[in-house]
Amino acid sequence: MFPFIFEWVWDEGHIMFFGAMWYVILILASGLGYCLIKAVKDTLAGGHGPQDHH
Amino acid sequence: MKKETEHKPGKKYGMVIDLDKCTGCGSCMAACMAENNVPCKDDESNKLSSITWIRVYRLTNRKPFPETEICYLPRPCMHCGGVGDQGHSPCVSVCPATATDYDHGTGIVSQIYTRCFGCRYCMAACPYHARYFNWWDPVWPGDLKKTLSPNVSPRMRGVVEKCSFCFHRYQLAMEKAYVEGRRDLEEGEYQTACTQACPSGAITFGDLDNPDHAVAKMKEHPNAFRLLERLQTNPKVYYISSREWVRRAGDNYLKNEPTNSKPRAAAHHG
Amino acid sequence: MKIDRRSFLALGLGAAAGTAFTPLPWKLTDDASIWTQNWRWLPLPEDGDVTYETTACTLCPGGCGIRVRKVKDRIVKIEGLPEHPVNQGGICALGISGTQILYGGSRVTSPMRRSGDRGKNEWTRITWDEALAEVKAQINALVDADKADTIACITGSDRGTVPLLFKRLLAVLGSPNFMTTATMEDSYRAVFRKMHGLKGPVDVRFDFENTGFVLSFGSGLIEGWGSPLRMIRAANVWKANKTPMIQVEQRLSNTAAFSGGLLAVNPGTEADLALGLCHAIISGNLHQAGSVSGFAEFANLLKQKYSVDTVATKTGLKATAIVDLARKFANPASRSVAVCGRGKGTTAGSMREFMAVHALNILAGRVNAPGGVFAVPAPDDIAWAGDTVMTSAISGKTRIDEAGTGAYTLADSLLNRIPSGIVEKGESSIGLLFVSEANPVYTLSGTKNVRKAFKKIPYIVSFATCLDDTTAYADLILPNHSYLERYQDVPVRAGLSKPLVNLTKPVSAPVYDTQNVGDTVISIAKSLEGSVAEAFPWENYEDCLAKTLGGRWETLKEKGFVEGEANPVALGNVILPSEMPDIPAISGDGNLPLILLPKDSMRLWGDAVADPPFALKIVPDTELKGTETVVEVSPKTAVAQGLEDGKEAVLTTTLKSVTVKVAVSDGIMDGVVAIPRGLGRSSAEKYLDDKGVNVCELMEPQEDKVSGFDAVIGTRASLKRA
Amino acid sequence: MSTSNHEADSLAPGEAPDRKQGAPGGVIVLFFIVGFALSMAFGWLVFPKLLYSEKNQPFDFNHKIHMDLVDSGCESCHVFREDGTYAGVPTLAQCADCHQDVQGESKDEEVFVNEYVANEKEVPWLIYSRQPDCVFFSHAAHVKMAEMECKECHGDIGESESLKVYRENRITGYSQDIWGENIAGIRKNTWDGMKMTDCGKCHEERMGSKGPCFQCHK
Amino acid sequence: MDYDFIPKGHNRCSFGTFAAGMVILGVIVLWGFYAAALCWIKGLNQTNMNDSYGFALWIWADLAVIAIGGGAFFTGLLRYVIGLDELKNIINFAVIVGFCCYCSAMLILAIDIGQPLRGWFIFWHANVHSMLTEVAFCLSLYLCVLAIEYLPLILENGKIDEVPFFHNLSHTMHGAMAVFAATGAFLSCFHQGSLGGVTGVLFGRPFGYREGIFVWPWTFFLYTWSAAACGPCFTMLTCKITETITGKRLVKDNVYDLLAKISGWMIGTYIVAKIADTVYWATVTSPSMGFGLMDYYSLHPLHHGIWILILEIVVCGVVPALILISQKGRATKPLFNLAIVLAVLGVCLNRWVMVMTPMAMPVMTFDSWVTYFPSWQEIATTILPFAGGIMVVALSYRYLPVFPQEKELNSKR
Repeated sequence: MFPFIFEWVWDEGHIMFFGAMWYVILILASGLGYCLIKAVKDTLAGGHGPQDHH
Repeated sequence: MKKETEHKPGKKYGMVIDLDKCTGCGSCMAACMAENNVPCKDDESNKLSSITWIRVYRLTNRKPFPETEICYLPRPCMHCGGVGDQGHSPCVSVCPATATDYDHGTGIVSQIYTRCFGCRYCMAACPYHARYFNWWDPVWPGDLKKTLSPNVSPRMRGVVEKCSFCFHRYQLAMEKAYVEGRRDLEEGEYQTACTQACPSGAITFGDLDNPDHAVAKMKEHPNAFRLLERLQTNPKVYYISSREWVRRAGDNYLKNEPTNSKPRAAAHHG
Repeated sequence: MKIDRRSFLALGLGAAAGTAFTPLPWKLTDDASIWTQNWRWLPLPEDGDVTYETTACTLCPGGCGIRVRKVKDRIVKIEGLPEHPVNQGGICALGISGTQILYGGSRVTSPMRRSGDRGKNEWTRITWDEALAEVKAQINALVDADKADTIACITGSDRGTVPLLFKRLLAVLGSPNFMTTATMEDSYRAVFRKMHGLKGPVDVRFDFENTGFVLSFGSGLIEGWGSPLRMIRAANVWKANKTPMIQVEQRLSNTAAFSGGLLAVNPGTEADLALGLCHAIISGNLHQAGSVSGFAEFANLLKQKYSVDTVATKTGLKATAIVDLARKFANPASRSVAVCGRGKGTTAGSMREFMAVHALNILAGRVNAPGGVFAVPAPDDIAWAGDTVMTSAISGKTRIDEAGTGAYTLADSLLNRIPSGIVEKGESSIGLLFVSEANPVYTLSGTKNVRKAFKKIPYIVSFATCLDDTTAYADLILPNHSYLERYQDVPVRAGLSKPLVNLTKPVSAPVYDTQNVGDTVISIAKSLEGSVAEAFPWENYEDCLAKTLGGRWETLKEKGFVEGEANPVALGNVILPSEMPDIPAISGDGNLPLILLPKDSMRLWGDAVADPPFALKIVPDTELKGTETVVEVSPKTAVAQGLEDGKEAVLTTTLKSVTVKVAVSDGIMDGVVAIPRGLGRSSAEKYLDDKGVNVCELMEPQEDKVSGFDAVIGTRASLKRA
Repeated sequence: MSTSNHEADSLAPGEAPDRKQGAPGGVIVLFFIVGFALSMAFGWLVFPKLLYSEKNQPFDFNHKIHMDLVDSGCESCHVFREDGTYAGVPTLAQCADCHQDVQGESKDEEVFVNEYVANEKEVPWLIYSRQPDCVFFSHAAHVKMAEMECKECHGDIGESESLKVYRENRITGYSQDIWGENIAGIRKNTWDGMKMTDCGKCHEERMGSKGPCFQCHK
Repeated sequence: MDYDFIPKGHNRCSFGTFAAGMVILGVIVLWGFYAAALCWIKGLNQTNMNDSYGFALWIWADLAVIAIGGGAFFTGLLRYVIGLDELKNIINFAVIVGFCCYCSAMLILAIDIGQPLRGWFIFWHANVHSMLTEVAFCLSLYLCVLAIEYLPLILENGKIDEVPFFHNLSHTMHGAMAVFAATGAFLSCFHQGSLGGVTGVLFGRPFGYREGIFVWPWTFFLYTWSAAACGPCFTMLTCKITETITGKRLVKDNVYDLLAKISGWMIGTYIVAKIADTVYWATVTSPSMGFGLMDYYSLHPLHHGIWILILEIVVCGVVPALILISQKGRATKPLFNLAIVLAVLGVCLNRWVMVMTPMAMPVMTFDSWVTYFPSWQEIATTILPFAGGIMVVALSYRYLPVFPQEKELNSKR
């Protein structure tokens, strides 16, 4: 899972597999981070109201 | 796509079992259990959860009495090398936690109990039923604990185990060799417990690639065959039988197919 | 400063973030995983110096040499001894399991006195001094009442110093009642006495290594007949040499399967087949000339009653096949031998069969011929001062089993006659019984009667190593060391071609508070003082061994075995029978539709020693499933009796009805039910305790009119769906 | 904290706009920092102390003195058995060759002779480098074949004048030396740890691969 | 009692009735957890699994719930990536059902391994060549995605929504949902496929082995395709059941129709591929290993024979495909219902056969078939997630605005 783990080898298999995995984690984490930060910002800006969407 | 780490030309330990000599006595099974700290449950008559690294099967020619014939077939782990002995054995590639691997130096498939977390995928992969799951905690009541050998670690409940070709014996033989300043073993120095115990001498063990070893010659016998060769598992256990029906029972054939004593993928290894 | 829950939340968050930057979570995760890999209830085998020591196995009569692997002082494994003539490095599953007898749960761990009812196995631990005092008191009481001749002893063998010490103790007390369990070798001895007029101790030996044609009448040659390891090696020599092996049997036993030459005859007609072959040989004029008396009468008998055609009908074989077989067998170039003794040969069997098979060997000239069967003098190398005096002192006295007298001159001991005798009389003819290395309650047929009889014996002293069916009836146990903890000379009979004496050695320190039975006997004798004590002049058993074995003692200690040479006994005039005894080999109620035959499995031991866990584990589920014995029937029989593979059924004989499971197999004759021997033990290791049924419970004993042994080889039975 | 008590805690987030008068941001940051610092201190300083229990050897042993007396270094006492296996810590019999009677060198020697030699009792040494039961380690392969020095894995124990405290991991039951003294797992010397990764690293450097599993596992 | 939490303007049953239902389900869940605890504490000897049925009821349940939970990813894909806007009316529900299914799968996996405390080795010491490793990674990541997709819906609960931060978070997450959904679809494609690969790569097991394209065996694609095809059917089925239980209409017919049409075509194309696969397997792959088609079915201990294959392909494959593809079939309520039930059954049956048979089927000629029946512990732990799932769905339905069309559809009445 990490390069410092015993089984890790720098071969295509590991690079492809974990590359994809870390990429996905990155997307999810940054997406979630973006949402959180934006929500904090909006909240501090005072934006609120159930009526502003749906 | 598995990257082959560069490996030195290693040994290829294997077995040749002469089924004409096997009496079905079961010594190999008992010797294996005693050597490898295999536990016994109160009831071992349910063979679907009874751990016997080497198991003697009873084959019949399915003819009515008295034409019936019986052949006993001991089945250890086949230590499959996969096509071209690349180490692509059915079980090794599927283990999600790298708890089993193929040693290119000896051709032996390992099983690391402390790494295994018991998903049983390797058992699903092995067509020989050579892998066993520890459904129960192993128990050695009272003084029976004294029979435990320190060379093999007892397995905990919830992991898979299987025949290791008594790898610890290889290790011990190598230690002796090292102390004597050798890096190589003589043929007899490393033998499995079942080979040693067999009253008939039906089991021969050695380096299949070493022309000086008996197994190297025996595996070329015209009556030699392996189990399920058509699956291209490339097992390291050979059998010899003078009976055609036994050789045919070693693999699956369509109704009118002839019995092949040589594998389809023979070209891949040699 | 205002503090609210948000501040605490911040504190918590800070702590969480901080923790992530310490080794704590990561180290704990790692350590937790290591904990799962070594959880505390998993035993850790202790390491230490590894040593190998050689000794001998005594778990069966086979006489294999073994070497034990020790780690420090623990015996972790038993392996075959490569340099031993019998097994040459091989070893059987029982032998391997010996460690589980040494350390097993059925060991008697100290002297014990019975505290519950007989058969209940409830015990109180006592000291050796108390135990020996009790034996002394029992003996003295009988001596004082002038009933010393009712002291009896049952041992597994009559060879070697230990059985002879017992025999000597009894003799010096004035009792001739030294008994052993009968095996096929006793029947062979009876045959030599009957058909060669031999007297005294004589042994049978088989020159299997040089045989060119093997005809076996139901002998489980590789199942464990005689010396199993030797037989397996011999059978492999036959296979390599393409030596024909014909197995006369009703099912594909391992021997039959291995031989590839099964000759299926109707059950109980083996003797008829042998006589039919004799007839074919005589009528084909193929017999070997020799000094034979009664030849004409025998030939006439055959012609009248056992002509090839009659036999063909009776056995279910083709006449031509019989003639053909006879021709091959009698061909001098064949170097053939015919053998009998059912299964593992642990039972005596019917004299009719032994005589018929022996007659066949005689006619083919295979007695005392290379590759054939030999009569040799039993070794008399254990000679103690005063032996002859003692023998003559008891010679006038009648044995309880009447062996050697009247109608029973062919047998040395007839243990099988004891239970019926006691039950019929209603009182015990035995006043005090010693049992050592034998398990008569388990091995004698008609278990119910045996139990009844043993209950009547006033006092039983057992010298057992492990609890078993017989110790359950004992009043006192003076536990013997296991064979891995003691010295003992073990002369091997088992039909070996050469006489052999093994020595077991104390390769392990005593694990429990036990004592070598040799020492126990000597100390009992010494405690009795007077002439009895004088007859046992040795300091202890080891001293006795050293003095008795003389020059061989050092060799035995060093090498573990001594092989000798034995010259065949001159057979003199051969007496062929003019009439064959008419004892049905199959007992029981003729109205029952099936014939129940015990089968001796390669992985189940039916004798005094019970399957240890390893051996039991490899017993196939076609012999034992759960706690039930599995019986084998043919598909046709299953259909006829409405049985289904794997399902329960009720097996009934005249003696008992038991629930068993059914295994339908292609490898068995129609109308026959095969039942594995060796199950149904009580008070053994918990692994085997109360699993399955003891064959002897179902088999009605049948006294052989010629020898007096139990002749039963099968019994009628019914098998119905449960 | 000023809200009414009967409002369920789970509804706390509901306390929105009108209660802006909570703790100011600075306090919150301060609390965060305090929490962070406390847990760092706990994790780095207290936790290692809690994780390991301290055990003393039965008595002290001076390797240095013995090294000066013997001819062939460590192997004089830590011997290989005839079959090539490694015997590890010397048995009582080996020590008793010299220490049959008290030689009066030290208190510890007195303890040894009186309690162990006299009673023929093996010394229950706590072994710093004891590997788990599932591990096979061939001393022969390393010392005899690869001619490695004992020090490479065991450190300077041969030079030590007294035995250090044996620290046992409370969870795994193993000596601290397997993981290494440094709780973070940072290794400065080759002997600073005996975990699988340490073996693997050295094997990879010198053998070209970490080797098959069975090389070390049994 | 819980009026404040119920979405504004929706009618819900009384709290008493609801609580009674929850208690009943809760008891079942507790029973399941008791069984699970037994397995964790005493080990897998609590099951009736054995060395021939090492993959048994649990693994089947695992694969089946993942397959029928495939509605979440596929509907998400259609809604957010392809942009079929109508589906927004069912996507919430699809996500909840999917979330339940994947939680169940993880729970079952956690019970099913022999050493649960070491379960994380599959991530830490991953063997990247193992299909199971891929399953584990994709499965857990996809469960995260589902949680992320589920979260804004929870935040929409009237009470929670009052908090500005949560309101805003929910809002922004809605905005970013396409990214999450796309990632989820990618993950799901892979792990549905790798579940298929689990049996497909077993070259020692002729019943399961399928030869490959690139590194993947065919089952990889078949599984993804079948999950995408039949998953929405399960979403629709559960939706219909919810409608029946609540006695309300929750989703408009045109939404059903659209999803059913897509499903129908997916099933149709899948079944063509499945038939092609079966034919190639029966005539080329298997014979090369010495097996004729009937060798697999003739000696099966459950005596279902070849019928199970016909049931799976024709009855539960071709039939629902035809119904759902045809306009008329979709319009006829009973036929429509039958079709979605059959489709769900079909994919479950496929997983059943592919899980149980490859390992249990004797490959050595002298080996034999054995039978297996699950223990109560296995059954209880398998029922547990279903009961738990119903609880989650019921809770969500009661307190969250799951169905955007609910108000509209029910005010008409």
